[in-house]
Amino acid sequence: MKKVINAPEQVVEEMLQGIVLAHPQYVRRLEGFDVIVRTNAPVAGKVALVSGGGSGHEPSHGGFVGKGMLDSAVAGAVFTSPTPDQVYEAIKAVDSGKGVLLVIKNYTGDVMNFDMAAEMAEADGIKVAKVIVNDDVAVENSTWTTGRRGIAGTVFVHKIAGAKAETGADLEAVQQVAEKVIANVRSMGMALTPCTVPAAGKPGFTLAENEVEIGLGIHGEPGTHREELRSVDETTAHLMEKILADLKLASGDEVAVLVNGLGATPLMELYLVNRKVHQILSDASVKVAKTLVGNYMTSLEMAGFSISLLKLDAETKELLFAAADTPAFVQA
Amino acid sequence: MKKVINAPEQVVEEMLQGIVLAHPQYVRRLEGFDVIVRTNAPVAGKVALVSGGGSGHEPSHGGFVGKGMLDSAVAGAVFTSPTPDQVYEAIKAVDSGKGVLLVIKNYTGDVMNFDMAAEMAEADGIKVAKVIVNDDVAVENSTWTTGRRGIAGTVFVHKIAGAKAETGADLEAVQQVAEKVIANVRSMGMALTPCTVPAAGKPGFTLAENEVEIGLGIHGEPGTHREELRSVDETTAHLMEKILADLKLASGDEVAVLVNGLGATPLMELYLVNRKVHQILSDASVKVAKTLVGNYMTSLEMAGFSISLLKLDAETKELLFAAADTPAFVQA
Amino acid sequence: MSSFTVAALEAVADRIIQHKELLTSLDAAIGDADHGINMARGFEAVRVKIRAAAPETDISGLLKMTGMTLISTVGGASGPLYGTAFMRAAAAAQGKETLDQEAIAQIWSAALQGIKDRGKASRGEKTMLDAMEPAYEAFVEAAKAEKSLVESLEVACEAAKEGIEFTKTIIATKGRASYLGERSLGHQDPGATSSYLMLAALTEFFHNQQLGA
Amino acid sequence: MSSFTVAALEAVADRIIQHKELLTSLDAAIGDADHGINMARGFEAVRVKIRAAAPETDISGLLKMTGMTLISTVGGASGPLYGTAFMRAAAAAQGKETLDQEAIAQIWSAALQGIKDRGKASRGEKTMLDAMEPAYEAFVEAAKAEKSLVESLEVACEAAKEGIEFTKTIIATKGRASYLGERSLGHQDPGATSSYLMLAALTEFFHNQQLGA
Ligand SMILES: Nc1ncnc2c1ncn2[C@@H]1O[C@H](COP(=O)(O)OP(=O)(O)O)[C@@H](O)[C@H]1O
Ligand SMILES: Nc1ncnc2c1ncn2[C@@H]1O[C@H](COP(=O)(O)OP(=O)(O)O)[C@@H](O)[C@H]1O
Ligand SMILES: [Mg+2]
Ligand SMILES: [Mg+2]
Ligand SMILES: [Mg+2]
Ligand SMILES: [Mg+2]
Repeated sequence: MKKVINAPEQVVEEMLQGIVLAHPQYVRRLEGFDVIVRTNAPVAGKVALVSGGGSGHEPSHGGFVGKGMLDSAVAGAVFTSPTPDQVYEAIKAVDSGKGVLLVIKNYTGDVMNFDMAAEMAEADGIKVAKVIVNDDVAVENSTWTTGRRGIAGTVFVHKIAGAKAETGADLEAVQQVAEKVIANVRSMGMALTPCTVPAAGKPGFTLAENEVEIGLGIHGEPGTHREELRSVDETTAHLMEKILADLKLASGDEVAVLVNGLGATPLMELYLVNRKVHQILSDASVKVAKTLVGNYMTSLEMAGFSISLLKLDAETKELLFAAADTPAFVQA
Repeated sequence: MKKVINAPEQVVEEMLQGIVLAHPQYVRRLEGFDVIVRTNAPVAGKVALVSGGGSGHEPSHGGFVGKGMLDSAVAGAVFTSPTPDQVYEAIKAVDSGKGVLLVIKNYTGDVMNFDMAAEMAEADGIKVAKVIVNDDVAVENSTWTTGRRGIAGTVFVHKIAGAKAETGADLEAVQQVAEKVIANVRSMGMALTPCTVPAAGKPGFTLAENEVEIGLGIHGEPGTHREELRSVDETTAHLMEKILADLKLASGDEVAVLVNGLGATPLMELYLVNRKVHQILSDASVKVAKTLVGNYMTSLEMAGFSISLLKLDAETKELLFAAADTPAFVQA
Repeated sequence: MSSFTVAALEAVADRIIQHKELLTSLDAAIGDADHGINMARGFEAVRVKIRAAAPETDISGLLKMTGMTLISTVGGASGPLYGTAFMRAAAAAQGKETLDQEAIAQIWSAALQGIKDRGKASRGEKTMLDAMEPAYEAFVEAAKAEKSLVESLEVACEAAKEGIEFTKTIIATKGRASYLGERSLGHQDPGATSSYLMLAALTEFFHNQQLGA
Repeated sequence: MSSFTVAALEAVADRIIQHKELLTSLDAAIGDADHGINMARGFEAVRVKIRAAAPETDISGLLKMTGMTLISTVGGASGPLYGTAFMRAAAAAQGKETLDQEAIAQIWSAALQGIKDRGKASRGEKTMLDAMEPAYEAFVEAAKAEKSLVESLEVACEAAKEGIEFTKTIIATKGRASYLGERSLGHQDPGATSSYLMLAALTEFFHNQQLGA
């Protein structure tokens, strides 16, 4: 395991220090907690958004704390949902009285820990609403399981619900638009290499020189199956087929695209993926209103990528283009 | 070699297509050339900036084409300086009559190819000025060689000279501020893994499980020496020592910091580096005006990072904070 | 009773910490390679907490301390689940002064229910419940059959072990392993394994007490 | 003369293309692993261009075509260097209708000067010049000693080979390898190697012409 770290037990703490030192104009640390909040939290008259999850997905989630996106990000241990007390502190720190929306990715651990935190905050009289992101179409018979996972599509939820909150909308309205994004975003990913949780010291799985994992999550979990590495056009077409089978776009629809790197994939390759995504959408007469290409929701040093498509309507499109100013996402 | 590509010969062409499809609001392709220009090029009344180099450094350089930074980026084959005819076309496409500044990284190939292009453009009556970035302090006795290399510090040149050009300054003034940045920026990098040029199909070097390369460039070249992987704090201190020995900062000085990922290093680790950089600067009573952490100048899928420090004065500081709007760097 | 309970909890904590790597590697196969890390982090904190507990802390108090500590240090799925289990156990232990067979059955029942309430899973979904529930049932059965506490625990341990084996034969439909579909077959569940380990530690602890004390 | 020159240039192009991997791996050791890729890309383009050249194109025209093609397809350091060499060669070949010993010496001299002008390097800096210049000097020497064209070329080839060996013994002070300092010791220069390969191809070509034609 080759990592640029001091000690596995210190990575989260030291990373949070590094983030705050890098971006003092955007974020500050909640003293004593693994929680990052906007420098000016709580923002008066605004519903607050709290997200988070295990660490190792940077820039998610701390990188999206700032104007027009999140008010707080809670950092768990690497790939491990944060504990309820941490989330509870985040909620308290950012609530301006207008209520707090928790953006949760659909993993058993995240759901339970955020639920417990919500109960604690509600006991204090804080209005809390929750949305659960489940954009990953990799898992097929998800109805009889825990449901689909939340992966990179979450970034669109942060962006759009965050923009809605910035308009002064109430908690219900912010929750509603977040639900709308969730209902309209689908993702799927693949990996060329595994990743290594620092404290584990060895990779979660191994892949042969020509093997890839298809349909995997963002925690180094194995995917739905393995196959031989194919060309970028073939792999992209395969993932797009799965996504489009679920999202069901009609000619004339408008979407936002996120080609997300998992950590070790060169931007060059992500642009190759993007090229094919656009070709497929163009062939289907689907219009692309906005494209994001880069590392938005990573899995440590995993090589691979995911594709997310968000079907837009007038409201979500406008909010997607609204200004945002955070360490990892700035839009004028 | 595991890469998400179609064929090695097509990567640059397809990448450029992917970039333009992703960011049509910012950039367009110069038909028939491996050249990306601002959508609205030539921008009237503004000195134009042209940069470029081999591909494989994304988001450099195409990602920095837009308002407040570059007017054009010329993409060579992977890690290979673009040819003079391509640079010449870029110059012609962006010149508004106010002249063109070429930002060249100090590699024999880049210098010669851009020189030839400049001669061609000057023969057409276009005013051309050149600056050569040489921020890498790794090479010690550089006086009797080709001089120091240009690496990630180049991003500061693009940002600051680009902002100057946006003010309507003339070619000489833009060149002068670029020279000032070059005189005040120093960088050094290290790598944990090599990278593989697609057409070569195998890595440029190999490293043992516990070995790292110190002081390497951004083209997969070997560095100045190898050593055992040390802690992030130790490695950072080592690189900072080299940089500070050359840059000579005094207590009270103000700097900008760039902790640059080489492609496969998790942002988590870059933030650990940043933490130590700030500690060292703080101990030296040096103020950090701005910090960038992320993949700005990469080497394909190389794991590793570089640190760049830019000593600021009133002018460069103001220009550093000026608005910019490009695919990979946005500042409100 | 306090030092006895502390010692019992320490035995559990030690066992988990010793098996950090096993649990992590089981989780690597069908999860995200953190179960051992999470549990060890939690039980290290528990060990510190209970060692420092005031001597007058009762059984319920120690269980609550354990539950709260797990909730605030483990994270992931297992943190809230085991944390809730210990919190419910604490509630059930209120006023209890000895850990006899009946007390243990009541406390265990509450803990089990806590896991079900929190995780909304049932047996056969490839989770910790597949070890925990048959073990609990075997324990109650053995108690009914007038077996001793240690004997009953040993029977429960066997049932938990069988439960682990059973998890290898089924597809996960709860937790992170459920995303794997058929690929989860053949692998034993990390949470079922940690449940078994805790129970085994407790059984050995009572066994030694019986011999030594 | 046109088809003769085309054939000679094709021989050079083929040789470079055949050694793409060798040149790339030499460049991997002390550069950026692209010299063979760059040169092969360039000479593939050259091959296409000169094959399609109008039959009346003269020596100078073919050399110019080669130079321009290399400049616009090779990139890196070697593109402008070899490109300039062929452009200067073209200028020196103006009006020449046969490639005799004297013509070759004049053309070669101009090409060599082009590389020096463009790259500002001199012998002993671990570049292509360390093969090219001693080879040129040996050629001129041999010609003076009344050796035949092919013999002179063979002598030049030997000198180029020695030049390659010499590059192993020195530290690079020009080009990308210069950043390596002492670490460049022991490795042969890729550009010196490609220069030798071109010369060897040309020598063999003239040798075969002499025999066969
Ligand atoms: N809904 C659930 N009910 C009961 N146990 C569960 C449930 N979901 C997951 N588990 C248990 O949690 C274990 C995984 O714990 P852990 O790895 O610490 O959390 P995470 O899956 O969040 O990484 C699984 O092996 C399983 O036994
Ligand atoms: N200034 C120079 N003068 C002459 N030859 C040079 C000079 N700089 C580099 N070279 C030659 O160029 C070769 C490298 O070419 P190539 O790998 O194609 O370019 P790059 O170094 O830009 O990747 C070196 O092996 C060396 O022989
Ligand atoms: Mg986990
Ligand atoms: Mg090169
Ligand atoms: Mg886990
Ligand atoms: Mg090279």
